[in-house]
Amino acid sequence: MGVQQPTPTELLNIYYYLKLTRGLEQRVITLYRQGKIVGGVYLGTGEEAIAVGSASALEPSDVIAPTHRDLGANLMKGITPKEYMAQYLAKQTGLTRGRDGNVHFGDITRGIIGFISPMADLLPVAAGVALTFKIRRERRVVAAFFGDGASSRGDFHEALNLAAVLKLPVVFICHNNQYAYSTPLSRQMAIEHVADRAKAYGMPGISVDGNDVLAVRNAVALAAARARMGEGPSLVEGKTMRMRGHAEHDDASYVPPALLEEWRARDPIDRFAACLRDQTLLDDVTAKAIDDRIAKEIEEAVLFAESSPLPDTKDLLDGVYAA
Amino acid sequence: MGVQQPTPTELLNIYYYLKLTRGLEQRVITLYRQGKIVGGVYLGTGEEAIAVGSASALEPSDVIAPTHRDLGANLMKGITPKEYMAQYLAKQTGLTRGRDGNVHFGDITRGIIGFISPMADLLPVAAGVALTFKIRRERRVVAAFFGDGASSRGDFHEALNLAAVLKLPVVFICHNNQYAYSTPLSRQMAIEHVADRAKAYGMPGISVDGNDVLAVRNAVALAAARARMGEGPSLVEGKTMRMRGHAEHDDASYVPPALLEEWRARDPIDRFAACLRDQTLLDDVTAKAIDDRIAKEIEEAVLFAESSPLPDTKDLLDGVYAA
Amino acid sequence: MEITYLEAIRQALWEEMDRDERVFMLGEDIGVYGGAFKVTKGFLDKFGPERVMDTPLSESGFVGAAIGGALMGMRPVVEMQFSDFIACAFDQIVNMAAKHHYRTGEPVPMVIRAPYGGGIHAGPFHSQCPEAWFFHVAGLKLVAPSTPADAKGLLKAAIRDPNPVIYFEHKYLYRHIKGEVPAEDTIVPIGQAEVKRPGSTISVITYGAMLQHSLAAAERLLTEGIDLEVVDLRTLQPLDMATIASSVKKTGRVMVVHEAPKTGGIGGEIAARIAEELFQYLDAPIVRVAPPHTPVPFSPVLEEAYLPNSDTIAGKARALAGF
Amino acid sequence: MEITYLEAIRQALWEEMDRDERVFMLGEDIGVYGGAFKVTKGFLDKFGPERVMDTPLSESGFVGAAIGGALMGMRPVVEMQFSDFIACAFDQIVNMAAKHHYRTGEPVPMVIRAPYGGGIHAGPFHSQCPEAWFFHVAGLKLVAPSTPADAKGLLKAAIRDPNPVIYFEHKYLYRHIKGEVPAEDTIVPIGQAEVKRPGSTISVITYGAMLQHSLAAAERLLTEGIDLEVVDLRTLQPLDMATIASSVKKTGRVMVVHEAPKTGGIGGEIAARIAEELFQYLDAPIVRVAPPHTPVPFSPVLEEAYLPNSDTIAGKARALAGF
Ligand SMILES: Cc1ncc(C[n+]2csc(CCOP(=O)(O)OP(=O)(O)O)c2C)c(N)n1
Ligand SMILES: Cc1ncc(C[n+]2csc(CCOP(=O)(O)OP(=O)(O)O)c2C)c(N)n1
Ligand SMILES: [Mg+2]
Ligand SMILES: [Mg+2]
Repeated sequence: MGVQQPTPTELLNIYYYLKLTRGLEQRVITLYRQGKIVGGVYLGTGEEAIAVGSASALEPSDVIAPTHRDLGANLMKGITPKEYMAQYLAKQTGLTRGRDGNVHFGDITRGIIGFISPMADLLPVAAGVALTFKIRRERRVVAAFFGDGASSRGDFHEALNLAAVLKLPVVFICHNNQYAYSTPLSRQMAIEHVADRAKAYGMPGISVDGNDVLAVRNAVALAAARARMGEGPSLVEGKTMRMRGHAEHDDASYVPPALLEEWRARDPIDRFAACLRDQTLLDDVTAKAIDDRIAKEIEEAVLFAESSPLPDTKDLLDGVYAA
Repeated sequence: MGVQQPTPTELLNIYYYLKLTRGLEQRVITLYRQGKIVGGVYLGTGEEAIAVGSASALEPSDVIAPTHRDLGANLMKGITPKEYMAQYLAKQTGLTRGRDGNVHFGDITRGIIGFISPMADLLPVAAGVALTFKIRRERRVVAAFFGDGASSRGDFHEALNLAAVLKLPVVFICHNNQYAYSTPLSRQMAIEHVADRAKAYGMPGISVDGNDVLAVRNAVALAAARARMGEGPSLVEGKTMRMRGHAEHDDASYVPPALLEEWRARDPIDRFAACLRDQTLLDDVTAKAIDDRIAKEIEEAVLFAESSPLPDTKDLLDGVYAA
Repeated sequence: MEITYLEAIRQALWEEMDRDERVFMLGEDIGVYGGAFKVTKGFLDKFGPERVMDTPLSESGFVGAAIGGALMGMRPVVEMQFSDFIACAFDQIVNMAAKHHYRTGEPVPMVIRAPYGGGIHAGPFHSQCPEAWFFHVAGLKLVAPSTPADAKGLLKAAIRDPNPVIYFEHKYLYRHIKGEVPAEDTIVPIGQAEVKRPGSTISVITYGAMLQHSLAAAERLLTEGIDLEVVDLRTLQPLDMATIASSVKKTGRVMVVHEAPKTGGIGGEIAARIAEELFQYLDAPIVRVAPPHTPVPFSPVLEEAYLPNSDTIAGKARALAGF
Repeated sequence: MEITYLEAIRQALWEEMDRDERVFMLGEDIGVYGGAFKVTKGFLDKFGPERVMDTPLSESGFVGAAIGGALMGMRPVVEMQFSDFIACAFDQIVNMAAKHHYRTGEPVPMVIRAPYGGGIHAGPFHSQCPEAWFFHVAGLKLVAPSTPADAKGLLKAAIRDPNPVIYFEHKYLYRHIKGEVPAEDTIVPIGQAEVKRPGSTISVITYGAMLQHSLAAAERLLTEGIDLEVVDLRTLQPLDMATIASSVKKTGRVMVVHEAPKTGGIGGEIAARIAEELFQYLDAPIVRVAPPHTPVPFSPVLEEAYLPNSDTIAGKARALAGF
């Protein structure tokens, strides 16, 4: 199975989403420090290549089950910066209308299963979405994300096993960012590669450089093609590093600074930019145009969010049940 | 690590327990048909070599976490035929005093974690027992049994991962008896060997002929020695076949008769008897003496159980909480 | 024609599967074997393996998968082999399924069939009544029919409902009661209690297997001049307070009867609501009849003492009538 | 000296770890990081990695492991990072831990620390009050302290108790309240409520964060001639009905206040028991003040409307006093 290489337009699109993700998250940090954010802030800084690379390998009709580090994938599936900002400000215009917070949002009509807190809970759900595709003979795929820590949970196991036995079209994608909150990988599992967990299920497992957006894209595209052809699920592990605290309240002092330095040098966006420049697909002018566009979108988003109404308490009881 | 080969006495002891297990279970079948059993009957017929072979590889201070197919291991840890029969008759003298049924019994003072229904629940508990040994620097090991079906549960995954990360002295032992109730292995997992699941945890996984009691003993002894030396857990898979229904109400008509025939020819007790006879450790006289002893023990057990009192309803509320 | 409670469930499933191809079933041993209680016998042949799906032994996994199916517009019906094992899927039910619509506005139309209850000598792990765990969780609907007609009509309603519905089907009733069932495609709406026996002395509010015992108690008390009104809740969530209230206003005396342990059972909520909303209509204390705060004992003699029956109900009713 | 509620918990843990080497701790990020709320900060240095154990992200696994430790005579203390994730360990708690002593007579001395409750703008997955789920389960004890002194004394009691105890520690109270704590090794016995404020008009029965709101309401009502008696349950299971009863007999009016949703909450049981056992002492309907049947909303404006506070409590008390 060959994978189509991205066109220049697609490459620039990937670049745009990488930068938009980083930019939005940077802006959220500022808002957080200004005390404008409600609740915690969970960022994918340094891990954008996994979210964006994976999402860029999907078809529009495919579905994602993101984690809290996958803003990039959400954006590519159509979540707007405005919705995202309004969500972080707990406004009525946020994706959960103030009922849930931060990265806990989704929209199944746009192909996004809304993320919830309990780690790995979305993986069986993703399997069920894929099961539906299989039953309906739709050639659609689910990309289901999870962290290294989440891979210790029973639901990870049950989901991957179920998907493998039923040959469901899922690509399970791991952000192996070396930590689960303060817990390093070595306290999470006694193996080196999360991809090796695939062996327990009889599905392919592949480890890629998670800071290389095209490597991620390629691996996910291959796995998705396989899934689409009815050959079942795969596990793709992107090796990366959580570059900030678990959430913004956490200074991550438990992470050796040298480790962060090492990974900072491998920043996925810098690397991809350099690669685009090498291929002369990006120059200062284009880069600036993209940056300007993003800056504008972000400021519009903040403005939108800040000027949006709060939820109305008269709706307090609404929507618990579907009618 | 070498494993000590069993002495002739030990071999005959193994033979005795294999036969005692089979004999007791056969008797329970009769009692069940006579309508004397309360509730369902879960048997290890044809799988005795895994229970007995494993338990024979342990030290007296080791602990087991059995499944519903491990009567042999329970007996070797000191459960008496009388207690077992009284348990099946839901009598006050049963191991749970009529509060729980059939194979749901245990006694931690004899090194047995009481089995409960939800499959794989005992595996994390076994890890915790092993953790205690580790904390206390006791050179003891836990043998934790489970079925092929149970290996699909999240608790299996969480237990094995935890044990591997903390390097706990556990030997995880799988009865791969090809079925989980009516569900064949191929609908349970997309791999051939349950032992391959060990790869996900970074622990050794080994598959043995589960109907060869000495092969099981050897594999478990090696794994136990490893665990005892602080090198962490292992997974040992015994390939076997469930020779009866899931429980006695189930005629297992979903199992191809040829498969049963094939496995009947590999009966673990017949094979072991032949091997003992080959080694001239067993002859007709010894065999008859053992059979007679077992027959007597079983009849005494039935008598004991039948003449035992029922639980007293005045105790209905007792024992929910420890004082 | 009178049919059993089990047959009524079977018919509802069959007709809904036939009527709506979005309906499909997931669970352990529901295919070839037809389910532990044979509710789905014959379904595999009729509807094929993609709509009658045997899963690996993983409750959390297949409940999660059902949620995924529901999000994609399917109508999954999950079978728990025993409702006791719903504990293994608890997180998916209370955190994922229950809260999804509230957070996202997306419906989660799915049914979890939970064979529950005691009286079958099955002990602490195959007899539980877990409805109260879910009663406290916003976003779930709970039904618990007591007659074949309600079993059929409520299962149809549950399958057509856009919310996650837990359908508590009582194992004891499966083959113990028979009744007429309307020939046509009749729905019993979720949320409507039914007065199963009008009376004037005491309102007995009950559901599940306790309905029959309450009706039997009513028969016995008639000669004593005590005329029980028996209200069958049928739906537990949402509670039909209107029907309860009109009965209480009529009788002024209330007994709540259920099979789940009294402490923390649904009876507490019912009594509390009556004590708050209908205080002025009460002529006597609100009495609850329910088992004590212990696990369900295995031994028949203990279980009989544990479960309410027409004797205990009649006894309490006598005392209450004389208050 | 006044200390915070959090510091009181920390002290209790520290002193018990120091006093009894069987006490050890398991959980996510409790070691180097000192726990998500920093309750166990400094413990790793003092007690070492075998008594302060970071686990993989697997609640069912480490709760199961704690059960294993308890069976071997250890005194494990498990930290849930947020009580919401206790749902992931539900089966181990209700099926394994709770029923073990009843079945086998073997004690299971363990504590699950469950940081719970809202008011911190943390949304549906980090604010839940899950105590009612466990209240219905025989074999568990539940405590929920409201002051630093009770927090310390009850945690010591819980650790020394031979049963599984869920210790609900309120996240909002951690740093929001301070109080004196007895210097000596003082135990607050499990099972004893305390009248935190004597009064004559209405018995307010409450626990957790609602104690402070109830006391504040009492202060405000004093000038209106309404004199609330505030009963702090402290232990939820077993309920101290004696203390409740003597208060109800004194006032004849009852309000139950809790933060968990009203439907199916513990308040139902309390109201029901009063309605059954103390009917003749009641001068007015039993009122419950508790949140509505919805998830905990994220947005502060919604959450404020959702949670009871001194306003809502005072308002309801006024109406009740005037009944
Ligand atoms: C079941 C469960 N337990 C605990 C938590 C608290 N928690 C939130 S994120 C996290 C670490 C997750 O690690 P990983 O899966 O590696 O994802 P990462 O945050 O590193 O991207 C923990 C422990 C949770 N959300 N769910
Ligand atoms: C969590 C859970 N789900 C379902 C069941 C019902 N059940 C009892 S045994 C069994 C099959 C177990 O298969 P396996 O683990 O292979 O053991 P075997 O019976 O084959 O020895 C099932 C589904 C259960 N006991 N626990
Ligand atoms: Mg991580
Ligand atoms: Mg099996």
